[in-house]
Amino acid sequence: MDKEYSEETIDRFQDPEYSGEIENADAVGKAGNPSCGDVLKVFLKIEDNVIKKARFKTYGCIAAIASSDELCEMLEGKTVEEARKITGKDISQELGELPPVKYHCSVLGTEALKDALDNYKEE
Amino acid sequence: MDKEYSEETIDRFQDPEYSGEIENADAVGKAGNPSCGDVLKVFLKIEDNVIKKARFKTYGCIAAIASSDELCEMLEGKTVEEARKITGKDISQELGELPPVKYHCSVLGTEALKDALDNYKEE
Amino acid sequence: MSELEVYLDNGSTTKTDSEAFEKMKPYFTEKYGNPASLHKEGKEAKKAINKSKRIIADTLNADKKEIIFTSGGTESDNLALKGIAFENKEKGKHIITTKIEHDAVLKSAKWLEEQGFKITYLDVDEEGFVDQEQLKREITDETILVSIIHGNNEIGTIQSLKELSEITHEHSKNAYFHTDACQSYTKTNLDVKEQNLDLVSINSHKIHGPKGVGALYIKKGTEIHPWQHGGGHEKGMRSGTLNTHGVVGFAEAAKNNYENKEKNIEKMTSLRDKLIEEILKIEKTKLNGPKGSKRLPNNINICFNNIEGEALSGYLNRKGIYASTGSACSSLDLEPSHVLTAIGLTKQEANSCLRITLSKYNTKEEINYVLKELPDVVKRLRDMSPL
Amino acid sequence: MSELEVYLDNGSTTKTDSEAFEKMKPYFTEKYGNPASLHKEGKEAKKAINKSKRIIADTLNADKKEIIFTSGGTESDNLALKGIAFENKEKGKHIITTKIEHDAVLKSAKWLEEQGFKITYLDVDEEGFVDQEQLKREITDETILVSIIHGNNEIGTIQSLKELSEITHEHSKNAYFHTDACQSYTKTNLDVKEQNLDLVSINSHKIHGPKGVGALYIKKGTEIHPWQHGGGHEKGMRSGTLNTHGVVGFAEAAKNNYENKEKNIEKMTSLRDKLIEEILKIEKTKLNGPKGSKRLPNNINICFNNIEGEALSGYLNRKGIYASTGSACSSLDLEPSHVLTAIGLTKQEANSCLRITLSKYNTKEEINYVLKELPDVVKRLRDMSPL
Ligand SMILES: Cc1ncc(COP(=O)(O)O)c(C=O)c1O
Ligand SMILES: Cc1ncc(COP(=O)(O)O)c(C=O)c1O
Repeated sequence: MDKEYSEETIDRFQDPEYSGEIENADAVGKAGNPSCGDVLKVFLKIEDNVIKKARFKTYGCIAAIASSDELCEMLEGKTVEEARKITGKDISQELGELPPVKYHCSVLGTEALKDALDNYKEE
Repeated sequence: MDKEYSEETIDRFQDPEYSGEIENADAVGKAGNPSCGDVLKVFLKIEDNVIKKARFKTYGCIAAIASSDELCEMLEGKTVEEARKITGKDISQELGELPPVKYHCSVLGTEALKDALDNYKEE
Repeated sequence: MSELEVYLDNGSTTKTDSEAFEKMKPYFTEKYGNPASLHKEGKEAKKAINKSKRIIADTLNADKKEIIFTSGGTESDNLALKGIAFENKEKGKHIITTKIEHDAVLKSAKWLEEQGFKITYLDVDEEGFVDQEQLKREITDETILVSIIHGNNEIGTIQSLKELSEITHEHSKNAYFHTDACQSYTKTNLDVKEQNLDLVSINSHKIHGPKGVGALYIKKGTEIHPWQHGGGHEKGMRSGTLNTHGVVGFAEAAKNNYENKEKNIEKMTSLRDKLIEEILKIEKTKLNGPKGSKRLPNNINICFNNIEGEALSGYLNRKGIYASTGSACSSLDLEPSHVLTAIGLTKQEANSCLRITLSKYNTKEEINYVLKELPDVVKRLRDMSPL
Repeated sequence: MSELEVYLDNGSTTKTDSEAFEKMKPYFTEKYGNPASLHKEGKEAKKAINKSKRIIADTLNADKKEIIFTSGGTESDNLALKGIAFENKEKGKHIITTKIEHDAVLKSAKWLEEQGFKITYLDVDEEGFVDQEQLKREITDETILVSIIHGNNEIGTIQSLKELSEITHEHSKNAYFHTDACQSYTKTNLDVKEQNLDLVSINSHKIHGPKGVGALYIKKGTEIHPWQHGGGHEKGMRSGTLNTHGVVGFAEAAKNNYENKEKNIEKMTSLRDKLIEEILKIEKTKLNGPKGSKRLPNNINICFNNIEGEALSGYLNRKGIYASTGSACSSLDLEPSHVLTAIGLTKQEANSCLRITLSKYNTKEEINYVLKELPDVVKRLRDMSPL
């Protein structure tokens, strides 16, 4: 088995700063499926098209939790348009690169985000 | 590889007491072939049908040299008839059992002996 | 960082006994000869190998000549399966194994399937016991090998080897019976005569011996097709310069652990049962595998609803508690454990299990520490979960 | 007993360097985790494995990812031959090797022959050099592998790998080039890029590392059929719990011996040449293999007319001098060395050879002792001979 998490990944996993819910969130998105091992829910507070606050709830592995936390940090302060441009690769990079078999965990983050922003638009 | 010489075999090999020739031997016999790895020559001094002295010359491995020496020791004092009864098994036994792959070396001794005694008869 | 370090992954590998290590020492820089050599240096090594064989044979109630050394449990399993299959393919091409084997057996079986053998994978019940009726139904004279794991590495289930080998020998005139005993060796009863076993795989690093060495018991008269070819070591059955120091360490560990078997089993069982009892008090938890004497004395495997196993063991790791998980996320192929799904767990359940495996070195204090920390970690992860 | 003990069987196995042993120590009782585990204990082991890979890769001018660890030279050779054969059998079933391979390659080739592959065994000249013209004649696009030993274990001949691999790659679009470098590793130039090698087998116990560990270099992009199945270690190419302490010791020995390569070669070469020169002064003796830089710096192989090799080494043994022989009597199958007959020796000649293999630890004093004792022993055995 060949899997190596970066220190950044482990640190984020062990002390996630953004875990939690936002009551009355402006947008909520979800991705994943428990039988595949990961479910991610993202909560956003948006004012004037800018993400003021981002929080997550995640059922998943080390990479999933670290990716969720990284995503939330990246989101705060971004406009909705900027946020839409975040890719799995960006998240993985910020984490000091996820192991290839775990790359999909960062993609999951962008999927939950997309779901949230799509819901937001609809409002 | 599974080959274990007994201490008796090693001792005999390292300090053979009966190596040498007998000038004017009453009987001389030979067995083996250098390309098979062993050649054994046995020299006998026989008086009144009793083997008084036995010596050998051997080109061969540890088992061949030890068998030759053991054979000579066994021969001295035996009558020609008694000598004929010595088997490879007897020699191997006296040596504390040769490893199975080396058993043929003791048989070589009896062949050289037989050759010697056959020559002796002919005289 | 953490108060204590508690190693609870002994099903994966163990600390080498210091007695075993001491015995190994001279074979590195003093008695370093090749056991295959005729000179004094070689003889000394050979003697050590022979003595080690006798020790290992004794622990199995076998004969010295029935033991060959390998590089580990994986090689022993590979040799048993492929060696028996290739040796007996004229008699039949059917092999029976189970759905809860270690990958060393399972992947060997799959490979043999690619080579034209037919493999039957027996089902197990919800505690992991092999379906004996199915074995009776599937076995024929075409069957050349039945391979069943003794103590399961994930859920601890100990199979009734004697009954299984009896069924095997009664119902097929051509089938050999192999068991992978890497987890059970010195941790439960294992006796090749009483249990009528033809082949047994064991290894060193699971019983406090060094890594890189194992053994295969091959009952006298059983022919096996060599799988590693070369200089003809181990009577041609397994070529390769023997790992003298490894073998010596393995034998010493085997002796140690065999002689103290009852005491060790008692100690581990009591810690195991305390852990199981207390952990099951945490809500939404479930034990995998049986309770009592049919479970490996050192194995605990528990599902925690709504928690992913890798994350759980990751947080425990931070507390200095080293355990493992059958979660898909921790495996290379991203599939949850085939053993957990074989006993009927859903994928989600299988992804939320923690395996704790004890050794004779674990203490009550350590277990108390685990029991103090575990509920917090579980709570924290459940709070984080959206489910 | 004897004045001195002189170990001259380093081609068989070597003493572990004390530095290598020291490095191994912590991995038995402290850092004993499984490198495949995710927790801290496992990570530490994994780090050690990775570092070791980098060290070994550097000594071959290879990349870390191109190294996989095995249980020794025999396993590396088996994996190279069988792994390449099974992976490429759709492309062709022809393999070329030589008549002077170690049994690990030779017996693997014979086994593949039984499985339907066609094997060509190249001739060598009287010094043991492979017939390059024959290679050119025999190789086709059907050829999937050419396997040629680098430094011969019996007669010390060092092949021109670069030329041989060039011929291989030029004349077949499907052939990989493998070399068994167990004897030559750290004792002569070995560079996978310069010599254009696809697979290289090396092992630890021939270079003053521990026994039970080896490595196979597999050039990036080269697919290989796994031969030992299990948990998917080493990217699935070789399953089995990694022998962490063994690997660490191997790497340290490799580093040591690689860094001091020139110095060690110089020392061994000078002792070698002195031995050869003096022994050849004994009448009716003949050197097997080449002289000079195309001979392994530590190998001496000499025929003594009218003396059987096992007896010769047996008497030397008693003097505390440990060497080996290619004599039929010292082998299980009672056949004289296939290498000696391949270079044209008669059976009788092949039965009368002594192999002396030096290490960096041998001293001038030891060599003088050998040169003092050897003529007496030879005389004594010749006196005993009826030929
Ligand atoms: C049941 C079982 N069989 C086989 C093996 C493989 O043994 P090794 O790690 O020695 O290759 C293991 C351990 O990994 C095991 O638990
Ligand atoms: C050239 C060569 N190849 C392969 C081997 C086999 O290696 P091992 O003894 O590590 O199995 C040896 C040594 O025995 C050797 O000299």
